[in-house]
Amino acid sequence: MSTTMSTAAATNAPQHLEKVTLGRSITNGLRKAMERDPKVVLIGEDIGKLGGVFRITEHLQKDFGEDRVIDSPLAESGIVGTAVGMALRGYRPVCEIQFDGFVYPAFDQIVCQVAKMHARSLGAVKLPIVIRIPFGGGIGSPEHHSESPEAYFAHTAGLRVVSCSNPEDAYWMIQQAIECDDPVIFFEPKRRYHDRGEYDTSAASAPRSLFEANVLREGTDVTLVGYGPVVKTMLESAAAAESEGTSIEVIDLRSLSPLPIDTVTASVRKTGRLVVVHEASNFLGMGAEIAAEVTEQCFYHLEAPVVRVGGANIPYPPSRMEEDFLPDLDRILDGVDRALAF
Amino acid sequence: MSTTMSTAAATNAPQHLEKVTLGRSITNGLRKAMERDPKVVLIGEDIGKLGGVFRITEHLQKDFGEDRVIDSPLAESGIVGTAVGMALRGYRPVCEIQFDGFVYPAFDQIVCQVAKMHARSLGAVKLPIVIRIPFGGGIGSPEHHSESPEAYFAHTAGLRVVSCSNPEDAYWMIQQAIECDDPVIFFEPKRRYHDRGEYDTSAASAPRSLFEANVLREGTDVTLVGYGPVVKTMLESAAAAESEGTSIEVIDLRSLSPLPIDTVTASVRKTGRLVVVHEASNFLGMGAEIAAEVTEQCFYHLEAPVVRVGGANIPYPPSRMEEDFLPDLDRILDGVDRALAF
Amino acid sequence: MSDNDVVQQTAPAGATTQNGDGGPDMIQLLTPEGERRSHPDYDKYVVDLTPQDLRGFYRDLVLIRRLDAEGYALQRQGELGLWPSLLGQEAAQVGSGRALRPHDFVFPTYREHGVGFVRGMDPQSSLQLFRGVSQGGWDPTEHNFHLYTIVIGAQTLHATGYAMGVKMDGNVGTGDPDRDTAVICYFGDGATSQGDVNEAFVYAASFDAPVVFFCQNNQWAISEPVSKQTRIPLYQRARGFGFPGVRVDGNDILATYAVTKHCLDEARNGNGPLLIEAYTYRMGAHTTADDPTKYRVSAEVEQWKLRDPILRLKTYLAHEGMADETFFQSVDEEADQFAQELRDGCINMATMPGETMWDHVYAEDHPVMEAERAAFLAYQASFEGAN
Amino acid sequence: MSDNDVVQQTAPAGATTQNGDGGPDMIQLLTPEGERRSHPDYDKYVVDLTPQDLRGFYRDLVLIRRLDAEGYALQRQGELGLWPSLLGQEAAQVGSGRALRPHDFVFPTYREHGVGFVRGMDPQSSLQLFRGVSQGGWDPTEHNFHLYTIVIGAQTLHATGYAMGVKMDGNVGTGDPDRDTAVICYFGDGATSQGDVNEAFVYAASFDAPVVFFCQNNQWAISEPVSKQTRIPLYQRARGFGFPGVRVDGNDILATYAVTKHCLDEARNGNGPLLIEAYTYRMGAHTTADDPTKYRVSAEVEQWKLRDPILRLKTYLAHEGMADETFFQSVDEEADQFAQELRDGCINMATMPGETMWDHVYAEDHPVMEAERAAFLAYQASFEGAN
Ligand SMILES: Cc1ncc(C[n+]2csc(CCOP(=O)(O)OP(=O)(O)O)c2C)c(N)n1
Ligand SMILES: Cc1ncc(C[n+]2csc(CCOP(=O)(O)OP(=O)(O)O)c2C)c(N)n1
Ligand SMILES: [Mg+2]
Ligand SMILES: [Mg+2]
Repeated sequence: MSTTMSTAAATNAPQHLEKVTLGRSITNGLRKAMERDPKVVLIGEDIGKLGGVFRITEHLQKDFGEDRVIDSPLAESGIVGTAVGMALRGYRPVCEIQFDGFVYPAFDQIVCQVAKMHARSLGAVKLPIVIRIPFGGGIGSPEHHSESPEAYFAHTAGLRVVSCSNPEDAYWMIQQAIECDDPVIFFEPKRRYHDRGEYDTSAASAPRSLFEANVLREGTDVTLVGYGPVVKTMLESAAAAESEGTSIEVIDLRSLSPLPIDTVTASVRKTGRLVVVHEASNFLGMGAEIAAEVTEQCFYHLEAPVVRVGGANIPYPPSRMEEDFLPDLDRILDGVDRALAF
Repeated sequence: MSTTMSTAAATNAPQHLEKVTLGRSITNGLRKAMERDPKVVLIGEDIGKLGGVFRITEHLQKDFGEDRVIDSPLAESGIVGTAVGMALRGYRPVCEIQFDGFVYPAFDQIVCQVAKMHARSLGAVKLPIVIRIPFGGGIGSPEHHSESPEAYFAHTAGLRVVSCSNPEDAYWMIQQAIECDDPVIFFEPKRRYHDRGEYDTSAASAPRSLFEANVLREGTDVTLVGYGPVVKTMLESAAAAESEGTSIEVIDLRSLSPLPIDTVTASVRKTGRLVVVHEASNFLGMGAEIAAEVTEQCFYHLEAPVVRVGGANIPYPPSRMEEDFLPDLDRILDGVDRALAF
Repeated sequence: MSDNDVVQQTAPAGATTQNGDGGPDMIQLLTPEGERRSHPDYDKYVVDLTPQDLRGFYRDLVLIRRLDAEGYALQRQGELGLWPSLLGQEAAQVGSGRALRPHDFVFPTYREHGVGFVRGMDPQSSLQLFRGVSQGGWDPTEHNFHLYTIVIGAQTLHATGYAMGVKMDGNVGTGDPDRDTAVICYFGDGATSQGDVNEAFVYAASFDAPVVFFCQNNQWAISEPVSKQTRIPLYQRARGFGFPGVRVDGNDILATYAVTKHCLDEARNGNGPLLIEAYTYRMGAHTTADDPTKYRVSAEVEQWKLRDPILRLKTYLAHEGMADETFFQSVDEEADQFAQELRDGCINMATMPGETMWDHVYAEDHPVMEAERAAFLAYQASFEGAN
Repeated sequence: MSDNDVVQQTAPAGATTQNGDGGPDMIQLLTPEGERRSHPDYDKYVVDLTPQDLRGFYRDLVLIRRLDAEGYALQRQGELGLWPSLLGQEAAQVGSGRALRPHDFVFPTYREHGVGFVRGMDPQSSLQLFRGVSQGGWDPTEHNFHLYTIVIGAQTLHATGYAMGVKMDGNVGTGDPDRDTAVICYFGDGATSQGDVNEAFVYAASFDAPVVFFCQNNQWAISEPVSKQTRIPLYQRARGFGFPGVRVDGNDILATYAVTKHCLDEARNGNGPLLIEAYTYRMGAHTTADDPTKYRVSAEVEQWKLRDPILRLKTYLAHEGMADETFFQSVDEEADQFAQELRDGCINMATMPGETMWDHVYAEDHPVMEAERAAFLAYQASFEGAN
């Protein structure tokens, strides 16, 4: 990792607290990264004048030019494949995939090239590529616009996979991902783009490493772990449970690969119970890996099997049914109840 | 499922035992299916005159013509995408992907089209497509020729995923896959193509459903579960363990999605210990799902956490290192020991 | 054909300019002013059209424009999640759609509401998709109109494979009009950049598939002008794959009808594939989620208004005495009626209960579907019990 | 250029026939008989070549043919897992490789051992890959020669992106020969069907990328003749994307050199992309795992023997008095020496220990790599303890 941006403890500079949306935080993080390093370039469909369909790259082409904010032809394999070439030429490309469901045409380039080039070259070649993917459901869209494909990438050795859940993390994590010398798949919780959060935008460094989990709320009865869009729902669930006398520890995983499992196991050793939440299908979703690792490492601490509150094992349903598909507060609390009742 | 081929109990016809390789068994199964149903067509690279790089389709083009054994242009998305169209026209296409590592260009068609068309049409459209993929390592090949991508497909709702491990299963399972009205990803253990097995080639029906697991060896101390190329190694491990006094139950999973978990849990309730074996990376590999489900369903029966003996979480290594990568007899027995020692 | 493209390259003919017209290569039978232009190759496809046929064309155009307006309004009123407008592309859709025979097969994108309409599809079908009631949910064999495809370009391979199947069935080049079958596949200008579309060209050419690729070049792929996708007119892409391509004025229903008819005949006769580039314009936003003011100037839109496909046919019909005010009014009235039915149908559309989510994932029994459905019902029942 | 491809289609010129020659479009400066043919556009690229240069070409050809023979032999002896032969394609590789400048950048497939050789690569690099010691393992920046790519066509997008980067760096069209940079990307006839390759054409054209696409049409993609991939000569594919394409006799080192030089210059000057189709033949099997007798007739191979690229240059050199028997013999001796070194290097190549598997998966620290490596070492140690 280049060291222009330290992840060490914050400096003593005066705080500048600002309330920013998650989406705008990513924009700001991209801008910072581009200002810091002229080799950072963005490429994707409609990211120029339009600023992307979610406006995450708004104004960046105007400010940095068409060579650094590149509207690509409509072809995702092309986006990622040319990004590989640019990285080989010394650039640090940040690809935007318009929606989760449109990353698959680029799957071959990601799995066979992006993930493997470093190993193929025995370390001679670095591919500092970030692939941004807005993901998840709950926005009332038709097919392919609400998917959670993170497990495909987390299963792929050679990639790093992260997801932010709040504005402050979004701001720092995108910068850290760009600074990382390995390829990073960066999942953005699209239904949280408009959520606001207050944080110190003048801080000189990120509060924690990109690959660390974050214990957002301490608790003693059950551990709740998740990432991305469901984190907010987990926090709401914990608050609701508290009023009923259940103390829930909430962990935002942030990194899916590598998996910061120690934070999870430390919590489970305390609570004895774990509920994993995500929107992706349960079957071979992140919850499967977390359940397997936690059970292996906390076999005698677990008082109940790990409960998985994930999406059903079906293609994402039509939007009028998505409420019944997504893990909401009730389904999370149902999972908590099941963990407690076991 | 069309009912031309029954899966009911075998008839009383005289047995015709034959010793056939696994590869030739698939050839024979394809031939049977093509004879039975004129709508069955094969498509893939080099499957015509050459008979495929593994000769699985040898002589079939000569016997059935170029319309039914279609040499495709060199493009995998094209193979699967045109197969979708043929299926819409009433054909039952069987696609050959030349090697595991070359399925990714077709990933988008498989995940977004093949897996979802039935749901998209609310059941009006059936896509009886089989995608044959020779998979796994151990053949001394360079990159992309030794991969185990099954978890990607098993995580994809709308697909069925199976793998054969022996000639008899190969013969029947390919026919059953072709008869299935759902898309089936059919994984062939390429390093076992030349293994021979004796079975009744005159039998009128398959010994069991395509989606059932098979208990290949009964045991009381530990359950070993796997699929495809490692099944033979598991049996060898069980035999070796027996001589040391350990009784291992060996289950060939055969179906990865749906997962015949009941066979596994029934065994674990008896043995109390489970070791899962596959070549794919452990992280989010089939072992993760099996561990999660078994732990959930057999929480009080498990005397040790589920042990996963899978591939390392790295891109498949250069072939001179593959021995150190693949789960061999020693690594399986090491896993068994760990399960027993817990 | 030069022996050496590298040193003797000619300037690209009729290169697409953002605001330019379709250039001299473009087939046109009806000028923007509604005047009939003769064309040696294509007149023969329209001479048989009766005034009644043409009035039917006009009716189609008006009704699908209304369909589109209602889709837009319904989205704005919260009844639909999204609406991709066909405004401006009516002639390209009706002209090509009307050129089809019943047993031809259509592969649309997400924008071919007009083609679906002329195929006899119930307009509620596409509304149900954008309302989020299903992801499509119709039977493609009912009107030989496939489900909408949202992943850009994916359907071009389906169309090619379907056409390969038609040929394997022996339904190409027999000379029997009830048997010979063509496939038409719609896609946009942006789609031409996708690998799948180019692979479809490769496969279709390799297998002489009876498919007509119908590219509606509406000048934009969301915010990107067609110049981002190609240096040369898109119909010329076919040259690189060894099959013919033609640019037609997509706002001219007669030309679109004639050219499509010709190409479908060619495909049916075994001379497929072929590529049609219908040169047209997306008058509205990409979808209701889009804001085109961010990336294009209104002058461009204004210019294209002068090429309106409906006005053009109306002028022609009126001028030639094939239709009068009474007729035009009757069509408008029919459109009002049609709109009302559309709205009512949409608003009253039933939403399927959550437990049906598991019903059609697999065609055959699947234990996970059953288990999850049962768990869902039990979970729901637990609330009822609690209340 | 006709205004209407659909009705005025001309017959494809020089359509590829399985056994046919390259047709009138093919650039040739040296006949199969070793006679010099003049060409108005391309002579200028070879006039400056000295007899010494040409003898150097000859030496390259002979050495890489030997490299290839040794690769084959080493595989047969179990020293390599696989060997993809370049036999027959020597002139295409040396001609194009020698046309490059040092700061140009090369993206090969898995068959460009000859290009690597003229770039100065240690031949052990590709041997290590096929021996299974690494998946490549060299630093592409050392000789501006990228790692081999096995997934068909994937490297065409890398080359395009790299070329876009060159342009972003401002290293195109400056007129400064030390600065202006071109990228060359190799791929086969079969690869032209892949989506990625066509997307690379789209991107390269859209961004005017300084890349030369160099397609070695060796007539076969494993068992499939080029006619399975295309109806028309492959160089014409470029026309569909709006950039120039040219077919060159790939068994003619002078023509290949000249055409590549021209195209690289064009790319460096900002007139990229361009496509070169080097018309050649894969004399051997696809790889050592292949058996071509299953799908092609030996008469075809015999015919191509008459077009041998080395013999052709040798005849020319001898006939023009630019080289004599002594020279030819010295090259053969050098080749013997070279072969011996190759063999020794290959056989003595160190295999890396298992625990290095985890070393280069990630550039930065990764806890799973460390944990798995430690577990592996402990597991290995447990055996040592047991013994
Ligand atoms: C593979 C894929 N990538 C991205 C998208 C998002 N998207 C939807 S429509 C569109 C533009 C399509 O442009 P064009 O092909 O010209 O068709 P038009 O919408 O203009 O009719 C894009 C980028 C998608 N649907 N599929
Ligand atoms: C995506 C992909 N599909 C299939 C293969 C298997 N394969 C290796 S080489 C080859 C044929 C390549 O033909 P061509 O492009 O003409 O190159 P050549 O080998 O003749 O040099 C195939 C099908 C592959 N490597 N990658
Ligand atoms: Mg468009
Ligand atoms: Mg070839």
